[in-house]
Amino acid sequence: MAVLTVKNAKKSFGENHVLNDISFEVGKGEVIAIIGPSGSGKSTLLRCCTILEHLDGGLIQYSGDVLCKDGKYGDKEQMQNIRKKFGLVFQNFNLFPHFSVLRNVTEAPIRVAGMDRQKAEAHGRELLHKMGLSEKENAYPCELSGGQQQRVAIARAMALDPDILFFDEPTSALDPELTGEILKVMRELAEEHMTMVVVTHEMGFARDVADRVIFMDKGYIVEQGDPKVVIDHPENERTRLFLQRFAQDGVSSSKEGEPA
Amino acid sequence: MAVLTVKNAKKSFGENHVLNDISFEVGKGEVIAIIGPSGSGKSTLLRCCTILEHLDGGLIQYSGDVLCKDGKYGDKEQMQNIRKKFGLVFQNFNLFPHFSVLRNVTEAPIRVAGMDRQKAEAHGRELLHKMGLSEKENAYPCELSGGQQQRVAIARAMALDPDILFFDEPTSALDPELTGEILKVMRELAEEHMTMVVVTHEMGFARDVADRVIFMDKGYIVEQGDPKVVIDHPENERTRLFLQRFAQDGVSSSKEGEPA
Amino acid sequence: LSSCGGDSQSSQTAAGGEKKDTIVVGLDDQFPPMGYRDDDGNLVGFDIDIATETFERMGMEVKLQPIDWKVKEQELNAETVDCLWNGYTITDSRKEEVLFSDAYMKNRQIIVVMADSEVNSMDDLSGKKLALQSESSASDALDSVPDFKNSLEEVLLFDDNNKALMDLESGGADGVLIDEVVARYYTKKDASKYRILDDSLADEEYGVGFRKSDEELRDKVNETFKEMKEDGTLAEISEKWFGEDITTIQ
Amino acid sequence: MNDLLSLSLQLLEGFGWTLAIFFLTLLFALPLGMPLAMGRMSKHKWISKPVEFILLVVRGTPLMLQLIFVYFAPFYLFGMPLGNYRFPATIIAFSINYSCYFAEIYRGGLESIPVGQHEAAEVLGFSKRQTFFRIVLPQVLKRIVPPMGNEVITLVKDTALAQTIAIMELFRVAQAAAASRTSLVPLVMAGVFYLVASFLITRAFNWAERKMSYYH
Amino acid sequence: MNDLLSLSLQLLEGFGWTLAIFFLTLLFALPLGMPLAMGRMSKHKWISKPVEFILLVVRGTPLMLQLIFVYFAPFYLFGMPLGNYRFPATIIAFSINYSCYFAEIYRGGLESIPVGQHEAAEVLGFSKRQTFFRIVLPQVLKRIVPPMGNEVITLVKDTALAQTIAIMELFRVAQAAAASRTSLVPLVMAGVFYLVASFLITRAFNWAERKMSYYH
Ligand SMILES: Nc1ncnc2c1ncn2[C@@H]1O[C@H](COP(=O)(O)OP(=O)(O)OP(=O)(O)O)[C@@H](O)[C@H]1O
Ligand SMILES: Nc1ncnc2c1ncn2[C@@H]1O[C@H](COP(=O)(O)OP(=O)(O)OP(=O)(O)O)[C@@H](O)[C@H]1O
Ligand SMILES: [Mg+2]
Ligand SMILES: [Mg+2]
Repeated sequence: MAVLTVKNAKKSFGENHVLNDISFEVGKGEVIAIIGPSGSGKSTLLRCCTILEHLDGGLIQYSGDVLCKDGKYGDKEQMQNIRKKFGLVFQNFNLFPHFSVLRNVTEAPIRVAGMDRQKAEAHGRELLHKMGLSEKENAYPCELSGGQQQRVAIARAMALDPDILFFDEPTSALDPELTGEILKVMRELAEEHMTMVVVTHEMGFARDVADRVIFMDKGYIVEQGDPKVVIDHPENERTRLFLQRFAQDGVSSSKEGEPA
Repeated sequence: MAVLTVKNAKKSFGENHVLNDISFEVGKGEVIAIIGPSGSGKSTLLRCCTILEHLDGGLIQYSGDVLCKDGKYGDKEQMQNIRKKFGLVFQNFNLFPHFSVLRNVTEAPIRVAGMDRQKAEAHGRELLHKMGLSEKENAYPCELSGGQQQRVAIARAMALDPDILFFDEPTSALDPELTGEILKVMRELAEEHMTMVVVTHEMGFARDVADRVIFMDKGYIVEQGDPKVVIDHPENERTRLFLQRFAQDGVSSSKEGEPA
Repeated sequence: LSSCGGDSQSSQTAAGGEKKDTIVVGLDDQFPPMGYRDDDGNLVGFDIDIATETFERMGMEVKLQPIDWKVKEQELNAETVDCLWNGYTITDSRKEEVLFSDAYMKNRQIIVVMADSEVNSMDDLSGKKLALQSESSASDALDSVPDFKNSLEEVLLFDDNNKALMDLESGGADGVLIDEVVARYYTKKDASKYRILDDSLADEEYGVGFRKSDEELRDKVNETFKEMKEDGTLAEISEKWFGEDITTIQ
Repeated sequence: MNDLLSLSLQLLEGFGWTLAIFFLTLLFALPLGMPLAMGRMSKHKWISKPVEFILLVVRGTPLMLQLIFVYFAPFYLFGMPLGNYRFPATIIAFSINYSCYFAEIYRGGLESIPVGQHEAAEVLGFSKRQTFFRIVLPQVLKRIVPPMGNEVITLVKDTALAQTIAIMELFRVAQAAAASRTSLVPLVMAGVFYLVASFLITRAFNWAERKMSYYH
Repeated sequence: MNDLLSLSLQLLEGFGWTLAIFFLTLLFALPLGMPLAMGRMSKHKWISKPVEFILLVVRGTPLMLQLIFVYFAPFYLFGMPLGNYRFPATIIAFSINYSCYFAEIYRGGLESIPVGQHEAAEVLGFSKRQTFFRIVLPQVLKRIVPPMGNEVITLVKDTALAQTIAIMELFRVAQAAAASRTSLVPLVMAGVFYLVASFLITRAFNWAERKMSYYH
């Protein structure tokens, strides 16, 4: 069964139709990259999937549990139950600045999932170790580099053992040298068959790691499929135009086109 | 005669020797890319050249006019004269938020160079037109995208007709899609033989546009020369290690190495 | 206003409610020598001695309650104090709000000037500045002589007589209009520094203020006054504070 | 000399009342400011508008008037006997007044917490209550330390207004002493008390600021 | 009715003095706060420490005491006769007091301007003076609008303290009227005057805030 099913999702802000009939599924262990120009609705889609925004219409379902149907949401308890199934890594991390790294990771398991403190800390330390942050557990977020902060954010999201992880532009706030570091972590997660949906501008990452690429424009899914196909040989005119721009800053070292 | 000469430049912050014996020259119309790991002193070097920091020792000279010699600086007036010869584009732009775009560009020519307002505005409009910002002259910086802000910053720096322009990581604060846009502007400047010194992480740009690449590490110039040579076939071990990391995020689509 | 304090006197005292025969005396503790604090902070003064003696004779326990003089009538009517007793001048406008006892003392509003002042009479003050304590009977007295008031360049209202006299000494004011008894207290220390004009404003009388509804209490106080006059207690207390008997109870 | 000692003791006693007003006002106004701040920020106009009006009136009129009003209103409006209401009235008036000032400071603090903090907590499943007490409030506290310091110092000096309804606080005692001695010395001494109190408060707030600066 | 009219006229006259104190204090304290703020921020200890001490004393003692001190000190300390010094003394005391409060607000504003703004101006060749007046100050103004609003409202109400040295401002007039009428009505009317003034000031500051919000 699909971990996440989105069907005919619709969302407007006033007159602005941000999502128009979006449908896709994410299978267990799949890595999906969502690409598309600025303003195309990628972040809004992620925010709807993580209940930060409410859909106007359509269906969202996690492993068979309905979150919303035709824009109608379940009660608080149902929503709270579904929240345990996903994790979200924000673009600017949104770590809790007043908590140590370890406490950032353990607070939700202890307070929300009611986990025993000792167990939560053991699990938290394990996650931090995996992220290469063992020595930083007592540091505060402001003492960490951007890349380290992001790894804490990933550990925090993973601490509730979600079935699926969402990332919103995980590398765009980072110094280019750190980008490699964070992409390595995500590659490792992919190798462990973590289910992930990643909004990204890193074509290299999308091509190398994602199982499927979804290209969005103006609230529609314009094209989706195998990343090698979509990125290197896009069918759609809009996709082609978008990907051309990336050529400029050296994704494929090609110099053929000028930007539109 | 060289536009900029730096000889045996030295700078420490307390015990921290940030610049150790840096020497290089920039000829008229040359484009220099400075690359190197974080903390290697690139920004500090730029700040010393633009009199935001004072050297402890060594020489800086603009078109023959000495700015400092053995760490001794000229008087206020001399320094003010030399300031007219260079422009600096800050990493985070530092536009004046309370001035319109046009006023950001014309304020210094009018107040500092004593230019006639009408002439300054005509010149400012011309620069904005060149940057593709004609329609934005009455907008305020906060109403612009990152890329547009940066182009205003470039126009502001150019408004005093400097002999040389410094850039500190011009693209690292930008959305990747905008990076292409700004690199295009810089390519155009290069084609017009603007002398430029650019601290950058964009290897693609360094390789394609720069006439010379300087690789810094720990306050020393480790390697410098033709970009194709330095970037694709670095001689120095440290340079090699540094450039390997970039391979990961798709600069050359190669996957050979793991980061150190 | 009369709903609570209607019929009998002391039994209705809200402030001292626990005990039937406690009476709360409202006073200003910055009004020497009638009521003020001695160097140890104890409440002392002529009025305080008389009030204590009077109510003791009536078999009541006295509670002294310093209040802010600008809200004294409100305190009285709100039954937080049972009487106002602190050089409280009987005036027509106050009579509308307050029930007064017999006048127990005469007072004059006099004018104090510096010893070396060229001012010798009220007329000399025309075009000059006169200082006084705000919300006091001095200001009522001044209002009663509009011609004099209008001849002044400025009337300076201070929180207390102390600052008014300081203002006089430092040259800010040319004269201070002040209760005679108070002036005596203040000028006692440096008698040579000040001079008192021969002219004085209308004579006035001090009385004790009660709520309109407390006639019985007022009458009893009047009786006690007579008693104390007869047995010489009033004279004794007056001599202690003023060196002579200046009380006016017949 | 002996006189100065006795004067100091009297002032100290007055200072006791000053401190009592000070601490009780903080005790009530500090928490009370929070619901007012939230009411002011409410999306519902029928909550935010009345609260805005209350804040305007309380912050726009002198505390002295509010003291007179709070003290006498129960009697003059409802005929209730005041009994020993003097001190409670002082605390009520001060608490209302200061909670309105604190409310505006809290609002500034609450509005400066990035919405991302709320969202991060929401996605992790924290309840509204947990989000407020564990995530938002600690960060607000850190940000409001400087303006609170100013307000609290003002409170120390404002306690002098309690004399309006005949509380024998420091300044009243000093004024009475000044009147009977015809001297400004008691007032200057009171000034020293206020200064010391303000200084200690400044110190305490600096300490709090430092203590909370382990993160930013 | 006629009485109410005459009372209103008296209050209005008092309000004139209140406004005079208010505006003159702003006139002097607003600019005076700036050098104090800069002194406080100076790198030289022998400047910053004394200024810090002045700020502590002025902000740590009641304005009423400062009024008494400023008014009487020339005579009692130097034997100078006071003459018509009453109103000037009021303005001096208020200006000193408020400039210290404003200084701390300015300091907050100055410290919040990113160093990059100074650097950008420096690289472009602006003089220190130009940088301050053209680049920094306009941005500081925008940031200090909210705290200044609070302080200015406090000033309106603090003008009542001028009665300490016998200035016939609004509250003194109201109190005198209340005493001679044995009624609280004049005080309540004064409250309305303050409220209206506070309301107008709030409006003015909101307007300023909106006017400066063309950028952020
Ligand atoms: N809370 C909101 N209220 C109103 N409009 C919104 C809101 N959030 C997003 N939008 C609008 O929705 C559209 C899609 O925005 P969204 O952030 O989803 O785009 P995106 O694809 O993530 O872009 P980017 O690549 O720049 O992050 C934009 O036009 C945006 O202005
Ligand atoms: N004002 C300062 N005071 C003290 N140390 C400083 C200061 N500015 C820079 N440094 C130190 O100087 C060293 C070089 O910093 P610099 O910013 O020049 O590096 P960089 O090469 O520009 O790095 P990045 O790529 O991260 O921008 C660092 O160790 C930094 O901590
Ligand atoms: Mg987005
Ligand atoms: Mg740098």
